[in-house]
Amino acid sequence: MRKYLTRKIIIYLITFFIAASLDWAIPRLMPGNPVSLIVSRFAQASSGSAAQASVLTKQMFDYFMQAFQLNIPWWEQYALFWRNLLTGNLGISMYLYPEPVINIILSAVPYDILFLLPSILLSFWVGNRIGAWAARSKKADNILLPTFYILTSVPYFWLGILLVWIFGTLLRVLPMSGAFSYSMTPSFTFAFIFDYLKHWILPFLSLFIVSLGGWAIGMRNMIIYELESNYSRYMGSLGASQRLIRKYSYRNAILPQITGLALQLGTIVAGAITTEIVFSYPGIGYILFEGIMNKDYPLIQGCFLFIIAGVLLANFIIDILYMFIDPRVKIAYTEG
Amino acid sequence: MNELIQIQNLTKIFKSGLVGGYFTTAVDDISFDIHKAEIISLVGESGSGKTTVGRLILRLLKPSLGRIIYEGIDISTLKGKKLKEYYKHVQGVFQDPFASFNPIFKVDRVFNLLFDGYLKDKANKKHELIVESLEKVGLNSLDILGKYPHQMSGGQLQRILIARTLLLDTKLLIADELISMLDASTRVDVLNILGDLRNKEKMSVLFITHDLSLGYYISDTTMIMYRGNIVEFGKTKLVFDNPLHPYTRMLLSSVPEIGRKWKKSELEMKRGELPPGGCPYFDRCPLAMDVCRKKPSLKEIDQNHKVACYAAEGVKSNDPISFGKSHDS
Amino acid sequence: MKLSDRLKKWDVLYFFLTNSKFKIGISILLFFILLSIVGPFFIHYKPYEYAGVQGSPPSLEHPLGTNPFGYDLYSQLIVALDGTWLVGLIGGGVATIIGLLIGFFSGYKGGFLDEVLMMFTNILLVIPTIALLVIIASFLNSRSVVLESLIIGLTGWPWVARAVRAQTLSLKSREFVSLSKISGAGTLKIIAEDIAPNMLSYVFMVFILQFGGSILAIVGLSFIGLGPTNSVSLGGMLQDSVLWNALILGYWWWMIPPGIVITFMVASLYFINMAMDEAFNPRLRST
Amino acid sequence: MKKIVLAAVVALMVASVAMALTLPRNETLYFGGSMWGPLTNFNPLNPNHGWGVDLVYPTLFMYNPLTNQMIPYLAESGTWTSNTTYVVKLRQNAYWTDGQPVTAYDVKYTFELPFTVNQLVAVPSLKAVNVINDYTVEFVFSQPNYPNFYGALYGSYIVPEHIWSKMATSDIFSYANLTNPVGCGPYKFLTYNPQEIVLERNDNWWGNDVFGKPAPKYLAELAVSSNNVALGLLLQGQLDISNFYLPGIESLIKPYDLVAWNDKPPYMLSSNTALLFLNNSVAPLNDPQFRRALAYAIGPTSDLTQRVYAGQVPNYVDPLGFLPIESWMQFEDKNVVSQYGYTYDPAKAVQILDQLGYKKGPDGWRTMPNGKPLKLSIICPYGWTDWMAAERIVAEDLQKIGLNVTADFPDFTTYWNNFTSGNYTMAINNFGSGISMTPYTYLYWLFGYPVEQYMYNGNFERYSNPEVVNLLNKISSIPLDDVNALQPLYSEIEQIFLKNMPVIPLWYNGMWYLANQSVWTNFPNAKNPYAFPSTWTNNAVTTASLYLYTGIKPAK
Repeated sequence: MRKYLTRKIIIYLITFFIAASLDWAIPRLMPGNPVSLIVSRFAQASSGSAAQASVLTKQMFDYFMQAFQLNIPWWEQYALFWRNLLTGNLGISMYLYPEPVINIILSAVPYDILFLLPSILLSFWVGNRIGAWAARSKKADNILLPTFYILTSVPYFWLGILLVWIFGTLLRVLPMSGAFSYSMTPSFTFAFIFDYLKHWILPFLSLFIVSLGGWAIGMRNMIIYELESNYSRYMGSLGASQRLIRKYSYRNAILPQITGLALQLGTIVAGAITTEIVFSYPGIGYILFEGIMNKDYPLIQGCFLFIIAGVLLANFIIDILYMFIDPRVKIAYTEG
Repeated sequence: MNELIQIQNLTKIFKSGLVGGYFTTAVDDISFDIHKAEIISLVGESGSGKTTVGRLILRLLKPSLGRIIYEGIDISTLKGKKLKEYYKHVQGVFQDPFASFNPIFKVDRVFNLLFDGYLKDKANKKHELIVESLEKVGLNSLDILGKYPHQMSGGQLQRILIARTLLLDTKLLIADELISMLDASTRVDVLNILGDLRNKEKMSVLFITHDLSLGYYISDTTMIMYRGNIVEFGKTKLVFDNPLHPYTRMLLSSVPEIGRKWKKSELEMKRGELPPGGCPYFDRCPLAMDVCRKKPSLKEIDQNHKVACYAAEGVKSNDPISFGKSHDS
Repeated sequence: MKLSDRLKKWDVLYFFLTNSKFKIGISILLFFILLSIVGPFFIHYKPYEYAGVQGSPPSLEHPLGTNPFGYDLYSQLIVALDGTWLVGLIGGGVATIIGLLIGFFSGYKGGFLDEVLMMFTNILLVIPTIALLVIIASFLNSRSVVLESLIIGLTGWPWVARAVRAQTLSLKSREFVSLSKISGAGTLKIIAEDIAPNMLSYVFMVFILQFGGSILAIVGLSFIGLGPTNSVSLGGMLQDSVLWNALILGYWWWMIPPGIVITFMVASLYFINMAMDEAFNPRLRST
Repeated sequence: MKKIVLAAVVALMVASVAMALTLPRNETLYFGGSMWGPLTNFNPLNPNHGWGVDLVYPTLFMYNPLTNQMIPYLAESGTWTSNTTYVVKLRQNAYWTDGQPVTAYDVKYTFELPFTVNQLVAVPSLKAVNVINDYTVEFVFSQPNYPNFYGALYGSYIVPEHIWSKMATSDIFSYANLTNPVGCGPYKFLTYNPQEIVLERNDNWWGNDVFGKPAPKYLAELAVSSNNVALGLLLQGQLDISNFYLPGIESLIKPYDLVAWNDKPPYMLSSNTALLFLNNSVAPLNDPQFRRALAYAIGPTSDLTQRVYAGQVPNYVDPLGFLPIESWMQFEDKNVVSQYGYTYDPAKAVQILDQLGYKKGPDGWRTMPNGKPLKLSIICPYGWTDWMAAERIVAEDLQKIGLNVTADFPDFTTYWNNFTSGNYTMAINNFGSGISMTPYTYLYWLFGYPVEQYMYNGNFERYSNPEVVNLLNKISSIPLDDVNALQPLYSEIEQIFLKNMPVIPLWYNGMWYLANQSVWTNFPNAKNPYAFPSTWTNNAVTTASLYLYTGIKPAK
């Protein structure tokens, strides 16, 4: 068991190492110098006070080359990257200069945790429940399955915009954007929480509805496979009740679903970019989008790193959990 | 010479993993013979390596060390026609009848394969032969042919697989957990079919099971495996009447009812560290002695009764090693 | 043998023809295929040609209306449809082929190679597609549909590889394969009858899913401004309409049709996939 | 599940140190249009600063583009005491919020910061800043560059020396300044979160007697990046002033009773000019005659704005691209324009091209006179929908005269790389053509920079003409109000411009502005032009936006 753990940790560390190195390399593969962009942005911003000589622009250029540590050889940059990373330093944002990337990401994370996590987990939970129901009720299956398939086919943001239009613009029952009212500042008061929840509903729904279908379909198929499986037949032959068999097949079917959940966490963050843009929701997806739009490489890099680390961590936790939940894994690794 | 097949120093090591890869010895240097018209039970808990032995004999796995001799030839050298000839005589029925059928084909395919491969000359009598063999295992061909596997019960499927072996000149049948997936009522029927095969067709059967009572019911010889090693081997009656190995004794004192799981306490009673190269049962054995740190070999105690245990051999040591807590099976 | 084979084929075909999910799915799909074949005959404008009227609702002259720039939306939709097929074919095709090769190889060979390939797969799985697109965008003056599809394919295969690998592993150790072996069947026969058919249907289904997934992927990328830049696409139409406040300004005909087309196109593929799943896995069929 | 959510909510609440605050709707002015991401610094010396620094850190003067006036702000007066010396007298009742008076030392400190720290005040010819007494400061030049200096007077925020000088100079530029910034403006920095910045009125402001008290107690700038959200908020009255570009809005102004600058087209004031940059360093765009042919094919009047902006902006553009504001237009020489200008005349364009020998090849497109194929492309950043539509129309115009022109839409980075490195044939841009006190800023941006490998600041078309640079230098050394001395110089540049057409003006971009009257009324508009309708914190134009906040009134 300890061997299994060590092995897993080593594999995950290698994966992280390579992924993070790629992440580091990506902006450096781009043609042109990112600093020229920020210099030109600053030059434009200050053009109101009339023209500057290009000598001054060069000073600015040097200043930023130094500020972003781009004036040293690449291997030193790479070493520095790892040293900084290990101390939680992801560099400084270009677009939001001089804010450290880690601060920008950390200020967005609570919104992601509060918005994405409930959406993902609730859609997972409800989707699996409904899927299990569809698996045992022919009637429900015939209506639900096509519905789910249509739901998974809807582009996230299109649905989001329709929802905003219907509930926000036409009916005016729910707010259209933001994580809370603009008249509020985050505080631990009942009024704020209520306000927060009101703003949460539409983004939540647009993500929830679309991902619900996928989970339900997966669960439905898994359960049917499980119900037809040998041990179910065996249990049946031993006279176990249908309910008990269903309970067991649900338990078995949920395992691959959990793997799917862990694997999907990363894609969901990326997928939530569109939802967060539609609702101006200040999460990581939104930050990443701003980073992409403004070619803020340190910020993009930081967001990716965050996503990479998150996905790997989720997978690792699932792997470890598996070891305890699923005896098959245990046997596979103790027996070879 | 009535040995059908000889297993000599058979060892199978699985390895896995890229990083921190490790080896697992599934079968550890075992030797035994299977005689003609003999049903031999291979009993062990899951993970004991018993299925691996079956798959090795069927040449679905290659041994890491040791040999399997059939008609004087090491089967690992068989290829092409020779291998086909071997399968004509050595056949298997697997644990999971549902998985044994390719779901996209009708059940007829298992017979068709044989007629394509071995029985081309009997193609004209194909249908009668199939019907006949199905009848031998108590099936009505009308209920069977032209159907998909998923339309059948496990008992039916398993019997089809046995019927299939009857079409060939099968001398050895590897029956891996043959009845573990069957419902209780069918079990005895299938077991009886095996008995009939031995008696009428002079077929030998390697009956792999985790269920001691089934072994007792059917077999001539019983072989107990534990962690890849044979710990006791002998005529069934001898083994059951006079179990020599502490593991066998533990099994017998807790013969499970059908379908009942072994209790955790029975399986996982750990009483110390397993010494490398020592007796595989060391950590659970109430009789463990210092000498057990070296692995005992299989020794004949009575005629037709072998055991791998110093205590059973009568080797006296000092007091049994105390693990601080007395074992109570 | 031949007879049973034919029966089997007939059986699956029969199943398809009577399966309502398949019928619905294939009808929708055929409708869109027909639309992209026949549709161009009724195009009177280039996608970005000024059609004379700005922001007019659907009419006989402009079946899907025009947008505020005066572009005929029907023309845009039909042209975009072609691009969408291309995205599905290339994106889905590339992902399936690479995934199939890596997954099969990894699962079949096992051991060290398996570990290396799977680690590689996992690394690609955690690097978002957007990263690659951002790099490529910075190298090129424009992004074509083909290029975007290739990128989607090149980043989409890890899912396929994992699935195919699992399938290969399970097929390889399936007892019916062992049974065929001890029945004297040759390796070729086993691959042809036991592995391939059980895998092909699966691979085809994976392809269909990737086809749909690629379409959704490019729509999502378009929305965040990383879509194809040199041709009209369904996602691009949606992005334009969103940027131009189409719904609030009342141009529903600009925003709704592309979304519906995407949804039903992808859904029809899923329906077909579902029907295939039932056809090839008789257990899923309703009895 | 619920427990997890609850726990997470609690965690967030506990973690957030911000106090509970609810802005009263009838005392808060909500607006948006210049902030798209979260606030990261409130440092007035960093050009990347958040919105609202102008309201916390006043400038010496304000500039009102509507009246073309410099208005004393922190300064009481400013006079040239000699050709090279400018003396500013400060208001003696101005105080920082920590109680310290605003003095000449603060001005000296701000203006003497090195360029890397404070680009906003960089005036190359400034020799010294001398403190005469606590409230008098003197600027000494070798030779004043008037446009630059005036720009700095109304564009540079004065920071308190007694606080900022405690920092090492090298740390100043990257200072975030987000905790209790000490300013001396009408508003105080109150709070911020990822969605907005909030300022609170300084009720004891020294300027209340001078400028009047601003009406809203709170100003909240919203960070909204999608304009459909902005439009929704505006229509529902959750946003009072929008400086977003909201396409298609013309149809909603009347039904929703919104205030735009004009109540009929063009609805918006003009704010800058979008131009077609022709790369003067590549053939055939290095040929002035060829460039003039293009100008005739595009024309100063076309249906471009109608098709793209549908009445939001004027349907013509000045042939020189001068903004229709007094400070610029006073220098446009009508004779020069009528003599050397151009009109929309595709036939004339065709005639010029035929004369020059750009004959049509077998594929219908014109070739180079030597028979080589001629391919041109226009670029603008992908996703800038209105620009993309405009670019397609320009491409169509040029295709009509037989030129093989494609409309390309690279990503912004690629666009910017190509644009600044000269790796393009034609491109649309407007970055330096904004409103100012003098057309000099516009012309300097277009022609003032010597051609180098990379052009970051201007002259992106790479037009080399020492004569123009010489003229611009002369203009910069003449006081802005000396029209008689300036006019001949401007006429000369205008003549060179029109004869050569290094760039072609395309359309006026609007000063996007819409207001919802449900909470606040009396918004400025063409009939009541008391303030420039901008909430953008752009040093050039918005320092006079103070009048916007003092001029609006609560609806009830």
